[in-house]
Parts: sequence; C-alpha cells; structure tokens
Amino acid sequence: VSPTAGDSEASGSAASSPLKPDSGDVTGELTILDDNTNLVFQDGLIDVFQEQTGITVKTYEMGNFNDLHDRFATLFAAQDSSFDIIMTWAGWSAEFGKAGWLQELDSSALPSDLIRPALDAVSWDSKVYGMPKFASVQTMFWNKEHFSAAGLDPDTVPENWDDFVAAAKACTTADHYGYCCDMGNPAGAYQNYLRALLLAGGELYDADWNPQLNSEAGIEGLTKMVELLNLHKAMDPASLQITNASDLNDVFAQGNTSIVFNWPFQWAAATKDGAKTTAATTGNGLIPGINVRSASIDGSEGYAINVNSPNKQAALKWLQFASSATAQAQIVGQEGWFPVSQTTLDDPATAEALPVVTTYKQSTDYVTKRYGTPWSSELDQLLSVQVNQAMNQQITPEEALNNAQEELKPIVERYMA
Amino acid sequence: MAEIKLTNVGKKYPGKNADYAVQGISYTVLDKQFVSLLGPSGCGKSTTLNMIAGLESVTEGTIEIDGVRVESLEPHKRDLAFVFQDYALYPHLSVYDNIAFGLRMRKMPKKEIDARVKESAEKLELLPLLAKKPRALSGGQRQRVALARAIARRPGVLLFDEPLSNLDALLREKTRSELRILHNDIGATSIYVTHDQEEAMSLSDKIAVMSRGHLEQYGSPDEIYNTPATEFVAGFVGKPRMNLFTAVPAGPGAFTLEGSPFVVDGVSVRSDQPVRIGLRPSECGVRPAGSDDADGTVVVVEPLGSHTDVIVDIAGYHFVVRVTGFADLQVGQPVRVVTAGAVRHVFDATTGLRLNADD
Amino acid sequence: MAEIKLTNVGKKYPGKNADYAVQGISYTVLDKQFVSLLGPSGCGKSTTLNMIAGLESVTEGTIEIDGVRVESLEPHKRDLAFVFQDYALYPHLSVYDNIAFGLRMRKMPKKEIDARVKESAEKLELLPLLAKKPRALSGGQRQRVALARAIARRPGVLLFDEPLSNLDALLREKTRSELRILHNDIGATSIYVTHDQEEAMSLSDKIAVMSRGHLEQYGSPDEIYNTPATEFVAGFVGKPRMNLFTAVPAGPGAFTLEGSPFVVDGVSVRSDQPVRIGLRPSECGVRPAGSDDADGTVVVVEPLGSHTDVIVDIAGYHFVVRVTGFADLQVGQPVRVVTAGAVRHVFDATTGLRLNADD
Amino acid sequence: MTRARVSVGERQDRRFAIAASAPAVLTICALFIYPMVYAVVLSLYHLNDKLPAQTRFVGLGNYAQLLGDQDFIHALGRTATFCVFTVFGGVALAIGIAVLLNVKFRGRTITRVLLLVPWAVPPVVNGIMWKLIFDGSYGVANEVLMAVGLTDTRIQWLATPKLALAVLIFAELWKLTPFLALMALASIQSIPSNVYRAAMIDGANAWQRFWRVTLPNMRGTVMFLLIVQSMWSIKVFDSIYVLTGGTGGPAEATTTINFLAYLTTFSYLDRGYGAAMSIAIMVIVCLVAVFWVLLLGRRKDA
Amino acid sequence: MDGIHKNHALTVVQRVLVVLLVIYLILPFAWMVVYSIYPSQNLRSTPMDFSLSDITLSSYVSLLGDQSFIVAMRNSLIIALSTTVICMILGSLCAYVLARFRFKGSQTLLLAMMTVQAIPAIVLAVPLFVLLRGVGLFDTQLGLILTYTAFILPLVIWMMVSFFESIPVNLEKAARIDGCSRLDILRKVVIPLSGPGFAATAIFAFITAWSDFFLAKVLTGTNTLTLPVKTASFQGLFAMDYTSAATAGVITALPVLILALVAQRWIVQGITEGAVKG
Ligand SMILES: Nc1ncnc2c1ncn2[C@@H]1O[C@H](COP(=O)(O)OP(=O)(O)OP(=O)(O)O)[C@@H](O)[C@H]1O
Ligand SMILES: Nc1ncnc2c1ncn2[C@@H]1O[C@H](COP(=O)(O)OP(=O)(O)OP(=O)(O)O)[C@@H](O)[C@H]1O
Ligand SMILES: [Mg+2]
Ligand SMILES: [Mg+2]
Repeated sequence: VSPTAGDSEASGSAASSPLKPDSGDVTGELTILDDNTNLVFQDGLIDVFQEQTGITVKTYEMGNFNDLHDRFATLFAAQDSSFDIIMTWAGWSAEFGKAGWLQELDSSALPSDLIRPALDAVSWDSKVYGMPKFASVQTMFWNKEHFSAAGLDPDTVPENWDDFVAAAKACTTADHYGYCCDMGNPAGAYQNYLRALLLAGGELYDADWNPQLNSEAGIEGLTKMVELLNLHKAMDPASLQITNASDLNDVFAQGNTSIVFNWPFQWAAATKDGAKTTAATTGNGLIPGINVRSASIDGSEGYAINVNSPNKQAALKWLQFASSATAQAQIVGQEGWFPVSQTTLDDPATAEALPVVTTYKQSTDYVTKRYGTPWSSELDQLLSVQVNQAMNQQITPEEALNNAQEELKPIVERYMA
Repeated sequence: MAEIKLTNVGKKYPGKNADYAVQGISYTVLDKQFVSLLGPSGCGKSTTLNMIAGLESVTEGTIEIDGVRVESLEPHKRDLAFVFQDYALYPHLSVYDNIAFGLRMRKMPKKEIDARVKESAEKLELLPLLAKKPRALSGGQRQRVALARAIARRPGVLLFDEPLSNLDALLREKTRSELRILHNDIGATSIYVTHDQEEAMSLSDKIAVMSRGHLEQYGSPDEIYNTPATEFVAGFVGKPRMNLFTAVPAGPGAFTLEGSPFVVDGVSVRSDQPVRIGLRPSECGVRPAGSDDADGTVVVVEPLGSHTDVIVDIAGYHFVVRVTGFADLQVGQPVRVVTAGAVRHVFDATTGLRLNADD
Repeated sequence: MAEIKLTNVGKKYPGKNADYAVQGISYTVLDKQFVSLLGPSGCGKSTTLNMIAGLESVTEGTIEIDGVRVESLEPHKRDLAFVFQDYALYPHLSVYDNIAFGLRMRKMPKKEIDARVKESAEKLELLPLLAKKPRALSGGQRQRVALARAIARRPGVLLFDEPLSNLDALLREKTRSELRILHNDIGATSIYVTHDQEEAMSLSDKIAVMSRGHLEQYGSPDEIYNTPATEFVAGFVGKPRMNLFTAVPAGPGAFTLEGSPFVVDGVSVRSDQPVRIGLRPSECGVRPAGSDDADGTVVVVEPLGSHTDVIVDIAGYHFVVRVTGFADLQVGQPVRVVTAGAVRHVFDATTGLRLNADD
Repeated sequence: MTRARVSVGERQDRRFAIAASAPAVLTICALFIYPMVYAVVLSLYHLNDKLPAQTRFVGLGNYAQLLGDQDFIHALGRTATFCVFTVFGGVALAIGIAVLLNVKFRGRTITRVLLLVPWAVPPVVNGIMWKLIFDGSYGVANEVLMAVGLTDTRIQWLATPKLALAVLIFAELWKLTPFLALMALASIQSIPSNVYRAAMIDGANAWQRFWRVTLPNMRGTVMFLLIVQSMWSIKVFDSIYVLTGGTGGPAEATTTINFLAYLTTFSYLDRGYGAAMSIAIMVIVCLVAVFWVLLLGRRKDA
Repeated sequence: MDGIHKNHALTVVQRVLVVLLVIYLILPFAWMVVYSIYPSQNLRSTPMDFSLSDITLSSYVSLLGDQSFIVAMRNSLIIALSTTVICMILGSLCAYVLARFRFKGSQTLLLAMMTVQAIPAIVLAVPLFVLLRGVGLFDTQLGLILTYTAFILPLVIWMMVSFFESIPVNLEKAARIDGCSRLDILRKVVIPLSGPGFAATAIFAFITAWSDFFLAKVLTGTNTLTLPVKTASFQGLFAMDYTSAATAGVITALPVLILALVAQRWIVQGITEGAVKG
C-alpha cells in the first residue's frame, strides 16, 4: 500500500498543458456533480445542451453544498474519475487547482467577455481552472417600511458608513435590529471581515500574496463591525450564530431585520409568497463604504473539469454552454443570479427580468473581491476564532487581527514556497 | 436475655385483593431457645421471620422482644442478626470486612472490631480466609462467613432463613451439627426457618409447623413427631412420610382401607364416619403372604443400607413400610402389612384435626 | 438389548499439565441393569457419563455398547437418552415440543411422534401440561418432562446426571420411587450419577463408587454397604456417616482409640500397626456411665423422630451413635459407647484398603 | 504415554469452528486491514494534497509535530473538558437515574421504556433537535428563559464559545445517558435484595447502603460505562457536525480532537497529518480504556 | 433505593425527580415534532402561537412527496436491514464459536475486534473509498452494507458472546443427543434461547447502521444517499429550512423509535442480561 503512489501520478497529469478546445466534432457522455443552487439545468438546460452538442449528460447529480467539499476531497484523493465536471467557486478553484485536481484551461477556451470577479472565482495564480456559471455579488437590501417607520426616507440609500449606522440605529426597535449578517461559521466570518476591509479601502494581500490581515483598513473594518454590534447595538447578536445566507434571507424576509448585505437571491426570497416583504418594500443598492463609496465580495460559482476525466473536450463544451447567453438568460431570469458575461449584463432584457441587476451593474465600478486561495479553509478557520473573540469583545480588533496575521503567515509561506 | 412473643400476628402484602400471607400467629420463644419455623414452600415462614427482623412491616398483631413492642422499630435497633439462605454476603468486601461491616456501622472502636472479627472467625475456622472475597469461597465456607457475621455482633436474637438449603447433603449434615454446637456455645435466642423436617427436628427445642399462613402446631420435636396436632403435621413430619389414608369403620376400634382386606384395629377413636388414619412406615412391618390372605403386593423395594423401604400397593394406595436391614422381598410378591406395633394417628376427615388423645 | 462395557477408560481435559479427570475405569453394565455412579463432587462421575454419551471424547481405553466400540460415534447414533441435573429443557418449546424434538430430529413420521409423545406424557402424568412452556412448570414437573423426553425415544440406554438434586427433599423422595417404578416398566439399561448415597442405594442394582477419578468399588448396594472395599467407600456410604478412627493395637483382637478408654474388641484382623476402624452409628449403642468408667461425654443430642443421634466426644473424636426413639441423655453427660452388635470394618491406615474379609 | 485421540466429533467441531467464525473475521479483516495499513503508512508521510510537490516520507515526523501543535493541544483540552462532563457527568447521572428507577412505582415500566427514546434518535437528528431548541433567534430555550424572567435578551447559545460547548455537552448527555442508565439499572438489579436486607440489619441507612453496597457492587458495570462513554466522547463527531454546521465553531469552541482530525483531513486536505492525528486519537481511546480497566478492573482476590 | 420498606410509595422528592426525568426524556423530541407541524412563523413570533388550527402536515406531505427523500428512505431501510441481517448471521456464528470453543487466542481475537471500535471513522474514509471503488462497490448499497457490517460486527459478536455464554451447556448436550448438528443447535436452540439478547443486538445493529452519518456522507453519491445525510442536508448553505429539517428529523427517528418501543421488553431484558456479565 502506498498512499502516495497515485498522487505523483496526479501531479503528473496536472503538469500537462492547459486544455485547448478541439476544433473537431466532440462526442461523449458526461457525468456532472453540481451543488443544488441551480435547478435550471435539470429543468431543461441539459436537454438544450444535448440537442446543441450531441453530447449526452449521463449523470447530473446535485449534491448538498455542505457535503460537496468532503466528497470532492475523497474523490480526488482517490484519483476518481466518476465525475467529469464538478461545481467550483473561488475557494475551491484555488484549493483543488493547486492540488492539481482541476484541468487548467487555455485562454483560447474562454469567452472574452467574462466579468472579472466571476473569472477570478475559477482562477488561481493566473491559471484558469474552470468557467463561471453565475456571478454573485453582495448588495445592500433594506426594508422600506422599517425606514419609513424610523422616519427615514425609504428610497434613499445610505451612501456612507455613518449614514448606514445611523439608519441601522434608527431602525432598531424592541422587535428587531437594524442590521443582521451571517458570521456564525468560518466562511461567514471571513466574508464579513473581508467586506469590511474592502469597504475601508484595504487589500487583503499585497502583490506577492503576503497577507495583511492587520492592515489599517482591516482593523478599521473589523472595528466598525464590533462597534455596530456592541456600541451602536444595531446589529442582531444572532448574526454570530447564523451560519448561512439563506437564514439571513429569512430574517430579512420575515421583517426581523431592516438591513442586510446579501447575495442577489435575497431579492427572490424577499419577494416570494409568505415573505413579509415585497418588491415594493424591498430597497436595493450599493453597500455603503467606510473610506470608499462602495465595495463588495464575490460569491460566483462555476464549473471545472476533473483532471482525471477521460472526456475533457466534451466537458469543455458543457463549461462553455453554462456561460453562454442561453444558459445565462435562464439563470438570471429564473433564479435571480447575476450573469457572468458583460454581454448578457448589458442586455436590457436582463435588467427587466431582475431589477437588482441595475445595482450589480453599478457595483462593477467598485472593488469586488473574494481572494480565493489554496489556504482559504485554513484562513477561514483561524480568522473565525479571532473575529468571534473580537465581536464578543474578549480581545480588541487589533489584537485579533494581529493574532490571525501571525497564524496565517507561516501557512501562506508553506503554500507559496 | 431475649424472649420473643408474637401475638396474633398477620401480614398482608400490598396489592389488590391480596390474601393474608400470614395470619393469627401467636407463640412465645423463650430466652436462649432454639425454635424452628417448619413448613412447605410459600407457607409464610420467611414472612414471619422478616416481620420479627423488621424487614417487613406487621399488618396485624404485635411482636414483643423482652416485653417491648418492636413493630415500628428499625431492624438494626432490634438487637438481632440474620443469616440468609443465599448468605447475602457483601460480594465486594473481604471476609474480614463482611464480618466487620455491622460492627463498623455501629461505630464500634477499631480495636474491638478486630477482636470480635477474629474471635468469631476463629469460632468458625475462618481465620485463614479472612482476606478472601466471597466469590472465592466454597458454599460451606460462605455459609460459615454468614454465621460469623451474625455472631460477631453478639445479638440477643439470631434469625436463620433456610441457611443450609444451598449446601449439598453431606455438608448440610455436617453444618447442622456445628450449628447446634454453636447455639449451645453462644446461647442467643434463635429462630430458624426450614422446610426440612429432619433439620427442624434435629436442631430445635421447639418447632412451629406452619401451613398456608397458619400455625398448625407449636411444640417440642417429640410432641410434633409423636402427637401431631393435625393431619398436615403428621404428613409433613417424619421420614419416610407417614402413611395417611382414608379408612371406613369396620367394627369396634377397627377401620379398613376401603376396597381392601387391610384392617387397622385397636383404634381408640369411635366414629361411624370415615376417618384419616396415619401409620408411620418405621413402626409397621411386612411379611410374605399367600395371594389369598395378602393385603397387597410389593411394588418397590428400596434398600437403603441400614434399612429397606418397601412399597406395598394396597387397593391402589402405596403403603410404605420401612424394615431394618435388607428385605428379602420381590417386586410383585403378595404380602401382609403388620401394624401391631404402630401408633394409630387418627384425624378428622374434613378438618384434619387430631381425634385421638396422646397415647 | 444394551450392555455397556468400559475398559480402562481415561480422560484428560485439554490444557497444559492437566491431570486425568478420570482414569482406569473398567466395569460392565448388564442389559436392563440400573447402575449408579456414586461419589463426591468433582470425582469424575459426569465425565464418565459424558464419555458414555459421546458428549466428551475418550482419551484412553474403550467403551463398547453391545460389543460395538462407540468412542468415535456421535451421541445421537448411540441409542441413548440423557436426563440432566438442570433438566436442560428447551425453554422456548412447549412440553409437547420438548418431548417431540428428538423424534423430529430423527425424522420420525408425524403420527408416530404424536403417539410417542402422548404415550410418554401419559406415563409421567404430563398430559394436561403438554401446551405449557417449561418456565410455567414446577421443579417436579420439569423433572418429569425431562424424563418423558428421554423415554419417548425408547432408547436402549438411559443416562441420568443427578436428575433429582434440584428438587426439594419431599419431592426428591417421591420422584425416586417413581423413577424406580419407571425403570421396572421401560427396562432400559440405566446409568445414574449421584452424590447422594441414599439415592444410589435405593435405586440401583449395582453401584460404582468413585473418588478422585478412580473407581473405588463396583458392587451391589448390599456389598457396598456391608463390605466396603475401601475406607473411602465406608465413609461415603451409610447415614449417618460411619465412625472411622485410627486405632492402635491393644491386645489380641482389640484396638483402642488412642488416649481414651474406648476399646473395640473382637476384631478379626491382626496388626501391630495402627489401623482405621469403622463402626456404623446405627449398630452401636450408648448408655449412661459414671465419670470413672465413661468412654466420653455427650456433646449433642439430635432427636430425629423415629431415632436420635447422639454425638459422644471420645478423646476429641466425635463418635456418633444412632439410637431408636428419643434418647434420655443430656449434653455433658458421661456415657459408655456399646459396640457389641456392630460389624467391625478395618482398613489399612495408609492405603485405605479393607483388611478384614467379609463377615 | 497417552495417545492424543481426535475423535470424529472433535474433528467436526474444529471444522465447524473454523467455518463458522471465518466469514465474520474475514469481513472485518477485509474491510479494516487495507484501510488501517493505508492510514498508518499515510501518517508517516508529509502529504498535503494542495502541495503535491512536497509529498515525502517523514517517519514519525507528523507525530512529533502533533506534540507541539497548539491547535491540537487546544483541541485536546476541549476534548478533555467535553469528556469530563460527558463521562463523569453522564455516568453519575446514569447511576442516579438507575437508582431512581430501581424503586418500584406505578409507571416505572413506561419510564424505563422512555429511556430508549434518546437512544433511538440518530445523532444527526439529535443535532438538529438541539439546534431548534438553542437557536439564538427563535430557539425555545430563550423563549422559556425570557418568559420566566431569567434573561431579558436572547442568549446566543451557539455563538458564544463556552455556551456552545455546554449545549454540545448537554445534547450528548441527553442522547447517551439514558442508555447508560439502563445498563446501570440492570447492574443494580443484579445485586441480591438480601444483601440490602443484611445491610439494613447491620444498621446501614439508605445513603450508606448506596455508597457501601450498591456502588461497590457496580464496579464492573461502572468501568464498562466509563469505557464506553469515554470512547464515544473522544470520538464524538456527528453531533458537532450538525450542531455547528460542520465547523466545530464558534471560535473552534467545539473542535475536539476528532473534529480537528476531520478538519485537517477534509478541509485542509492535509491528509498525512490528519492520519497521524486519527491514529493518535485511536491510541488515546485505547489508553483511556486501559486506564479505566487498571483503575477499576477486577483486582485478584488475595 | 432498594425498595424493601417503601415498596410502592415514592417520596415527594422522588416523584418530582421522576417527572423531571420524563420531561427531560421526551421534551426535546416533542419540541421537534411541534416544529414539524407548525408553520415556522408561528414559532418565530413572540409569544409563540400554538393555535391548534394552524397545525399542518404540509411539511410531511411535501417531504414524502419528494422523490429524493423517498429514495433516501428506501436506501436507508435496505442498507440498515441488510446490514442487520448479515451482522446477525455472521455475528452469531462467530460469537457461538467464541463462546463455546475455547481455543488459543480466542480472547485475543475478541479484544482485537473491540479495538476496531477505537478507530475514528475519519481516518478510514478515504482508504475505504479507494477500496470500495477498487472493487466496484462505491456508491452501491452493497458497499455501504459491507462497510457497516465490518464496523458493527465486532460489537454484535461481543454482545452475542455474553448472551451465548449464559445459555446452559447442558441444553446443547441435550440437543446433540437429540441429533442436532452444531448448526442445528445454533439455529434451533441457542438463538431462540438468547431471544431478548438477540433482538436487542439486532436492534442495536439496525440503529447503528440507520443512524450513521459520516461514512454515508463520504461513501455515497446520489444512488445510495441515506436518510441521515439527506436530513443533515436540510441545513445547507443555501437551504436551511428548520421545518423541513425537523420533519426529516422526526421521520428519520421515527422508525427506530417505533422499533425500540415495540421491542422495548427485549431490549431492556437484553441489555440487562448482557450487563449483568459486564
Ligand atoms: N414481597 C412480597 N410481595 C407479595 N407477596 C409476597 C412477597 N413475599 C412473599 N409473598 C407471598 O407470601 C406468601 C408467603 O411467602 P414466604 O416467602 O413467607 O414463604 P416461605 O414459607 O418462606 O416459602 P419458601 O420456603 O419458598 O421460602 C407466599 O404466598 C408469597 O407468594
Ligand atoms: N470441561 C472441562 N474442562 C476441564 N476440566 C473439567 C471439565 N469438566 C470437568 N472437569 C474436571 O474434571 C474433574 C471431574 O469433573 P466431573 O464434572 O466429572 O465431576 P463430577 O463427579 O460430575 O462432579 P459434580 O458432582 O460436581 O458434578 C473435575 O476435577 C473437574 O474440574
Ligand atoms: Mg422463604
Ligand atoms: Mg457432575
């Protein structure tokens, strides 16, 4: 038994050259392991794809997002090729790409009009490991009724942090808090910290991937979050235990908070049956910045090709199909995600189908980052410990970020060596 | 000094429609006496003993120890010790600690505990075993530990609930003698529960024979054996079991086992109703007879060394005769049963009460 | 027809340095005989029986049934049935199914099984109980089911391993008689293991007395009782236990219990070495004596109904005398022991073998 | 001297013994030998999937690293805290319940049956259940506490490290203690009632009877319970996973060593180190078991 | 405590304790049931709204109408049942040998089997996956069945040995004389006799197989998704749905609960018999 024998093989194949589209006719059978975010593929797009390309999709499995990482880890560790295509996003693209498990794509395989953050989500270290299927950027949603009740103008979006704090404080009542977020798990802690850092005008890494968690902007950003919770008491303490965006959806849609910074599908949740909010009472706009006008974080998803797949050309067709206008139109229109290509974004029909796309368009003027890295898991984990302590005021934001910085440095060094 | 007096004691266990487990028991156990409670399984012996010990509450009547009513006294305030059938040794304690447990609970000084433990262990030859755990002991040894534990406390009253019934026959007999010697030695008032009449007979000054919760007879072994007060006592005491059969009057002082030529005469009871007659096997004899004058035929010959039991079928009744030595009889042989030397025990056919006075 | 012949049978259980559990056993059980294996716990009775049954392998020697060597035959091919001490009834089967189980395993036709079950159930008065499960039965009833199960198979050989020892005294005695009747009735060759000498005596045609894996004596109850071949047999058989003591020569044909005035004369063995002398309690007597001519003093008087056991302390030896009726003796009283009518059993002090010929 | 004869029956028995035990033994071996060897070999390698180039044999290096790994040591501490509460608390509670249910009363049978409820609830469901109860916004625990006035703000049970661990301990106790209680009950009932009677006559009151008779006689069972619960507690995973949304949070407060091994292997893809951690856990489990056996096992009677 | 004097009367303190215990045992589960039958708004309002008219089984209806949920249920049932059957067959055969034939190393074997219990499943997941894939059993029911069997067998054997040892040897002798082979003895005497123990062990095996989460999570794909994995998935990143989670929880726990309650007599007795030895 040698657990390492296969891995050298794997790294061997990873070293193979980036995949270029084959000009010839491509056939084959595909197996796809997706998460359960998009129903449109199952509900028709697969048929369209098969018709268009003559390639069969033998299996299209939708796994639970939370289970996928473990499953991928198992599949890849065993050099399994039972899936040609897997779903990916910023963290995983870097992680699995670095591990040599994802097929690198040649630039010739990529559409030219991909939006930058969406492309980032499938890239690492200037190598592209997949193609995005939708873009996701956080914007601000607010409850117009709450604003009115608090004596604020329901149609005016706070343009800077102070206005935002004032609005959140004004909206905080005995019933509900003005602001709520989801920092109950490591990924959430990272996201909220990163967003604050970006809003403060900072960058997480310098050009050489040296982390600067405890940069001035980082400390300022985290301090603002701590203040929001503990000083202004405008942030729902439950934010510290909410572990996923859909819970946050619910909190907002049930009128239990006035403002959230959330993914585009918040719109769908806020306007669906049973919600206490409607399209008319839900405001949407750019996230107010601290030192900049605005900034946001990215949550785009895409597809990547298993390096062990025997059907890489066919798989590439699927990737191209997912980012094509046909598929994008459905994802935006029916599911409320943002499109990945500039062309679709600019199409007037898109904004009509999804009003929040307007905000998205504005947001492309500002920084939108995710910093998916091979060490994302480790970073999320260690950062969450510090952020939690800072939020609970056991240590200062500065201490917290200094600690995190110290812990992260050796990890990054290991990966960048 | 410890005299135990039961007056009209009764016990009902909780539960709907429960019957009395024990009812109307009255007798007095004098100081230093050894009294057995004898009776078949379920007759209420243990219940009675447990009430005396305070392990069961008393439903009716009174129990006095040395003139003091004790019904509501806790067990350990009654100055008694208990030896259980399963010995009830503390499995986790060594022999020493088993014996010492009760003394420790009474906060006796360490030194005295040690002396007492050693003393009682010596009396029961347990000195080499003091460090062992009960499970490492043989049945007989456990039994002795249980005894040692009881006497170490030097209680006024010793209660035994079938303490020998878990021992094998040989050991049982041996321990029985030792028990008797021990009683003479320590002189506590002892109440001893058993269903083995031989044990009761051999050990006791007095025996209380019980049946179905009632007291059948209270008397010395001699009285119990020679003038059983009821048919139950007659049948229960004595080995082999007394021959007891229904007999119909057949002339003055004579009764016959119906449907057979077998007649018992010289009965001092007059009756024109059928009665129950009892004859002890060892007081009867048997002799070969012709098929015309035979009482019955031999069905079993059991040689037992010093004597032989012969079972004779008399009109379907299996009459047992115990003869000395080995009997020269064959199965199937017609015989006459000789009852001349046998005491006639006569009982009322319905009440079971003894009809003839002591003789 | 079933004759069982053991030749030099020996058994070692597996395990390092294991001793023989049984060694050098040879005897023949004739067809239809009832033979008991008698001996104390651990002497190898069950081992012998299990080898005959085929439940244990034979280490040495041969076992023949009707002239055929069976050592490597499987149990169910040996035409025998087994009755166990704990009855070994199948708790999950009804009485009927318990009896039928062995017949079914032999693929007997349904109808015949039914007939056989009914027949043996009737013989043992189990008909009303056929539908019950063993746990709903009393000890005696379970015992009868075990018997019924054994005889339903109509085996040539019936093996019993202490079948009565789980019954209480009364029931034991009753079942013993029934067992004897049953044996006469079905006539299978029977081998019966017991440690109760009374049981062995009363039931058997022949008795094999065993001790520590060896055969001590094989003979009829009469022989075993009257001319025990070894001191072990003498001490083991007879109730109460024979008085056995070391005696030193004290003149021609006379021996004395050293350090006491107690002399046994009329002994037919000449020896200038100490010997072991045995005297049966029931053959001796006791009479009050003055303190000057007494053999010893009474330590216990045990009245047992038809007789009384008196224990006399003779120079530290507890000599038991069984007298008829109730004895008028007091503890502490000086007495003389009368041995005139008693058979003298004399054994070698070292080998334990009988020294005097039959008398 | 003796011919060791092997009878037909014995030979058949031997054949039966082999044939009957083989399938089980082989199944276990087949499914464990390869994975175990794989895991042991893996633990001797530096193998981080994200750093394929650095893969190399390091011997016991991973184990040495464990000794100085603050994360592991902290996780060990949390595991110890968790174990102290679940093992000692659980076993003590189990004995308490057993003693309570040893008294005869009407409804005792049904109460005993109810002890099976937590046992039958799968760990995943157990996690969800307690999440429903201790949710910071909607959990009924807060509602009740607020209703009786013990708190006026909602307590963020699962967001506060200490409380989250407490909830986890509570959830685990709920699930496993009743089962332990059943075993303890069985053990108590196997103590002959006459021993208690003897103790009463010896003058021991109820309290003394418990400490001096009941408890010492349960030693074997208590040892068994301690071993079983220690094993479960050290290896606890499912409840943490579900209760904390697969994170071992908040702030790693519920990251026990087993969960850390999971994170290391599956989140960080540091599989060589993760394997070493898992094997260390296995050794710890065995050591703890041996510890209980040595502490409470049957000492040879003198 | 020992129930000699106060046989049937509980003291006030004991009464209170019993009531608390009962509440403690049922309330959490009951709360989950409540969660599954009330619309979440009712439970999220302050105060909670328990109007009976709001009770709805819609969550059950929708879950049981969900094909993937039904498939998960079926998978779980097939896998847990098969595992139980195989474990009980192989386990009782092996336990019988260990209980009745003393051979060198039988105790060691038993102990070695128990150390399997000490292995964290995490370390085995990847190699097991490799192994199962290697023999083509990945994402098949048989693959999970075999894995569970290997994990559960040692416990089954351990439990059964103690039950078998408590069966009188004489019963087997009687059966042999009645003409039973070893296998007959096991089938017709030993197993029927260890009834409660056997049932308790079987239920134990079933519950363990039914409840497993981690191995199922790693070793299954859609084909063999099991109920606990499905249930856990109700709290995904984008899909936390308390009502469905509670409903799935109730549905997952229910079969085992019913099984446990139906067989409670055996389980309690089985545990009792096993524990007396321990
Ligand atoms: N704890 C109890 N609860 C209810 N009934 C009981 C209890 N103990 C004994 N009994 C009943 O009381 C009656 C007398 O029982 P007891 O134990 O005194 O008989 P015993 O003479 O000692 O019998 P044994 O020789 O079998 O010990 C029996 O009918 C028995 O069923
Ligand atoms: N299965 C066994 N393995 C090892 N030794 C055994 C076994 N069975 C019996 N022995 C030993 O063989 C000897 C004879 O045992 P056996 O059971 O035959 O005695 P027994 O006369 O039937 O005794 P008891 O009256 O107690 O039943 C004893 O020393 C016993 O310890
Ligand atoms: Mg009794
Ligand atoms: Mg025996």
